[in-house]
Amino acid sequence: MNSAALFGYCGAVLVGLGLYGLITRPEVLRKILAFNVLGSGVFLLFGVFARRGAAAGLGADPVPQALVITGIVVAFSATALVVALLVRLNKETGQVIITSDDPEESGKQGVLP
Amino acid sequence: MTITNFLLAAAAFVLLMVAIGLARILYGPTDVDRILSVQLIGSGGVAVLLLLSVGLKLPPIMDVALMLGLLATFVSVAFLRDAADSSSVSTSTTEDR
Amino acid sequence: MTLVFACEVVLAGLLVAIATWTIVARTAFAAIVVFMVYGLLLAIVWVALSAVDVALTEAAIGGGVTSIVLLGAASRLRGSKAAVPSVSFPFKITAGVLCAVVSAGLAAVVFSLPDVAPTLAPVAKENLAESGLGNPVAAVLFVFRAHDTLLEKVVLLLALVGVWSLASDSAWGGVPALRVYASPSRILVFLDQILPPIGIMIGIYMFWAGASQPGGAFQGGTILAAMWLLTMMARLQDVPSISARWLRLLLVVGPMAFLAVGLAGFFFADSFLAYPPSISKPLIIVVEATLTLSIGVTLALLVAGPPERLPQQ
Amino acid sequence: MRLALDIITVVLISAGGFFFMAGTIGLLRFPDTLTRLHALTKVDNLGLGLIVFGLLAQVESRLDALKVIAIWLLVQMSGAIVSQLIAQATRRLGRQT
Amino acid sequence: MMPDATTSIDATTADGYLLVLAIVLPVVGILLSLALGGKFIERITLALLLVGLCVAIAIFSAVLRSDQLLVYIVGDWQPPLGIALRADGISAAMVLTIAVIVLAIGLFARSEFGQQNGKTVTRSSYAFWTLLLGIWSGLNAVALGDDLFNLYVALELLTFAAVPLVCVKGYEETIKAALRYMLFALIGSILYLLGSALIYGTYGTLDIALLADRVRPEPAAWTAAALMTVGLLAKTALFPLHLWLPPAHAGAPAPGSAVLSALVVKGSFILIVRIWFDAMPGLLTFTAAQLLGALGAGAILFGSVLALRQARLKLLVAYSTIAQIGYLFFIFPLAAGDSGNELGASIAWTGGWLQLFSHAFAKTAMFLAAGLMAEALGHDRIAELGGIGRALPITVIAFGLAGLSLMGVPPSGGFVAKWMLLSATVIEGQWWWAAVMLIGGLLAGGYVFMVLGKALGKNSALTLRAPISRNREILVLAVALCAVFLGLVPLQPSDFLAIGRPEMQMTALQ
Repeated sequence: MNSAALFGYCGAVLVGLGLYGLITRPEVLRKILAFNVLGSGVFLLFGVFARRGAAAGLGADPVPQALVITGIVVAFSATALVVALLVRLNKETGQVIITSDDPEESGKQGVLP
Repeated sequence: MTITNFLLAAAAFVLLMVAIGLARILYGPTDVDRILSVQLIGSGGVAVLLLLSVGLKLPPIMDVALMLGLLATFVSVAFLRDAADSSSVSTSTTEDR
Repeated sequence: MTLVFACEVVLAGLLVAIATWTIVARTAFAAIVVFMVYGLLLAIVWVALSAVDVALTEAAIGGGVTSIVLLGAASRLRGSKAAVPSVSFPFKITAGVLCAVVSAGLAAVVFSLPDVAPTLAPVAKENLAESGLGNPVAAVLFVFRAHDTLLEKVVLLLALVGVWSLASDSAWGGVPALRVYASPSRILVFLDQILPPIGIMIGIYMFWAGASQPGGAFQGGTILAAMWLLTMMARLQDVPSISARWLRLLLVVGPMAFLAVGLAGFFFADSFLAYPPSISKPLIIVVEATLTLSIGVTLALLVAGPPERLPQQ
Repeated sequence: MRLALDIITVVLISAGGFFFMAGTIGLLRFPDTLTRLHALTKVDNLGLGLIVFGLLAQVESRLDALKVIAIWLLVQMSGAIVSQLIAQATRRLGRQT
Repeated sequence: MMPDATTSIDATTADGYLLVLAIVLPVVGILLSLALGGKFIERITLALLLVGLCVAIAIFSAVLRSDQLLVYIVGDWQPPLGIALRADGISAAMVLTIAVIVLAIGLFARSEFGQQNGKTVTRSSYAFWTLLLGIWSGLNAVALGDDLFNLYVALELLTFAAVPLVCVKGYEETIKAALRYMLFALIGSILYLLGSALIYGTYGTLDIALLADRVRPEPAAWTAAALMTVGLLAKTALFPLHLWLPPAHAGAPAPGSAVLSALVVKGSFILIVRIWFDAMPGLLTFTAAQLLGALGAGAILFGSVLALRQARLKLLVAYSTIAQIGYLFFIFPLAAGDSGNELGASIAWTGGWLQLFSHAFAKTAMFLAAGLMAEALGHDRIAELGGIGRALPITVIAFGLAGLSLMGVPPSGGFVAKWMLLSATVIEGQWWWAAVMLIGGLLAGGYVFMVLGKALGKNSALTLRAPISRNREILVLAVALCAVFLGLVPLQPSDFLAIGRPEMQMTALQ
């Protein structure tokens, strides 16, 4: 096993962990945290592909690196937007989760977002 | 053993120490305890990165160490603002100084 | 097993352990602190993957401003005593199995990757001279895939509009409710007097160095944002009202310069977002300089959140 | 000359590594937040300082040496101040509970 | 396999710059809106939309004239290093549809979000116009992009504009809906990104045209395609990932609902088609295609039945969107060409896209009509719509015309679309989809007539809360008529929609 493969498996595990948190954690804040873990796993996979693509005297393929930089910025924007929505929701309802109070829908929804 | 190998071994050792230390403080019991971990990764992480930078002869890694040190301070200050309820207020609820 | 690999094994183990911790931690606060450490640790991982540009970005954005945004939310939510429903055990098991399948699938793909990895590194290297830059990642961001970067700037600004749109009608155009120290201690004020000048220098250095070595507008801009936030938290500086004209100009100056240079490419370089070869480097530096400012202001405002009160006068 | 520098490096960095270990042991063994804070900041900063000086003997250019020192000063200073802030926060929390 | 940088033979075509303009125009508006603090944002948006309509028409006619792809190589950097924009027949038709509908919505929204003197900027009007520009820009970037990562950024652009639009009025319920929408969308886009990562790692490019040559049926490609598809399904709100849609689409203000239902969900649908038909042709197995079709069938039945059970008009329209999205997914089993029947495939291809376009117009008209009724009555309870047919006859007619398209009854674009999909099921012997479509049509008839029946009922006591300007009613009618006029296209595979797909074009010519 080389270092690229090691971090590749690491990324795969992080994706699973993040997904798990996103599904099972009812609090929105924890879901965002899990989303960030999931995102970092995806970025890590990009990083592994970059590392594997080391050539021409470059330590890693620059294209996936640039994609990750863009992706990190986008993920941050997403986090900021969700947080703003959550804080507003909390101000209106005092909730930290998304309750479903539509009698039609409650019961069918489980704890998914 | 060349000096490069020595530096890398030192980096691995410091990293291991940081890892063990992190395990202890992240356990708590209070949030202030946990913020120590940011301090730890601040000093330990900088040490690891500097060792790697010199060991691998990659000067740009020093910039990462610099960034790490700076950002660790930044997040600690922000965290301490929120650590104790009474110490922080939103601007919307206080008048100016 | 080489020493570097030993380092990496420790790192990878630590990373997974800390990620697990952020997911399972009991309180939101604990989870966020662990996440801060996670972000900073990731920066070291990126160094191990020879992606120093990404390491800088991850430390700055992933570990830095993202955790600040989350912290702000956690402290605002702390007062609420709303009940959190518990999740049934079978559901957790089902979810766990599903996620394990995803992880295993990905691991299998990683395992079966071809021995010779596809790469664009040689092509990027070949065209590096023509791009006018010395840092291949910056060349991808601002030259080869400039279209992505331009759109992503718009994404950042739209997210800010979205955040602002969550203000109440009465506070529209007012001051964001960044949480600040109620009574900053003398030592904090001292820190916040000396750190920002240093930080701003580092930020400018990051952007300047970015043309030829790792660094660039994102990393520099984030440092500027962090320093600005620090002074606002210690109340050395007031949080500005979102309708302040200087603020709005700073927000758009970078994207506007980028877009203007891009459109000028139609006439002077035969293509949108192409730079005339003779002046490509200075042009990119100007674009990056303005972008550094705009990114700094945008990130800080995203952290500060929607306006919550009207300006004093 | 080279050998002398290498020996200095090895000695200083080994000492630095030792202090990191001491810091970690302190974290594991000390009973409360303040003492742990003490263990961490004092010991880790010493460790980092020793490592930095050890590395100075190895850096390639004068500019890099300057950078290493600058990083060390930055981490040292902000670390000291942040640990003060942490101590303040701990006291405040102590009063509350 | 080492990717070869010289495989790409693309070059910017004569009118390629139009593609850049289509994406950049709204961006200019967004920047101006921030720089000016929202002053004149309404006028700026409408002016840009008019210019944008001209650009869209120019793109459409350029593709029609040349009978070929429009290509623009951004910055003159060839893929795989650089990014290309491409417009085939579908993209061109999509860009035109987007321009027309967004312009109509912009005109409609003037009375709700207008600025009196161009200078007073309330929160909601500022947010509405800026976000509308964002959606427009994102949609164009999705329709014209040809690089999987560039498309990711475009998708996020679309999401970040669409989510706040749901709660632009600031009501508690809508914030909840927006948050749920955002979480679904985030999972969706991160899974999509994960898929693109695998693709890059395996094939060394993200350019769709280049991928078509490189992708081989192997586990990495299947995993990537599965992840991307699931992610995009969550964004498209295909059953059973539709939970976020009804509250979000019903909660938004009427112009917002219209753009979300008519266009935004289609953005991610287009990407699913691009992945399976353009980037990975031949990878879609019979089982996978049947599965997607089955989900579509589930959406049709589930969405229609729930629409019938709604008490509120906007929720009914939102559930009908879930059902109508279902029809789009019949493209996969019917047009994938796995059955070996090329005629059936090209008929289904045209039918599927016509369904997309006619639903876009019909749904815009329906949501706007529902908005007018709600504005006039102060509520949108279906049971109390009595008398509205007399008070707002044009609006109710528009609603009814749009309903024809949803039911698939002539004369309407929806009829042609569904007829062609039905013919394809017959030609290809996949009769089970035909059964679902017939039931779906009956159910759609049920909910449309339920509304019309109430609306045309008598109620002498009806008092309108607010007067509705005739111009807005006519605008809604005009949009509904667009859906009807789409019914005039010939009942045969369209050459235009096959531009950029030689295999289908050949069949169409026979």
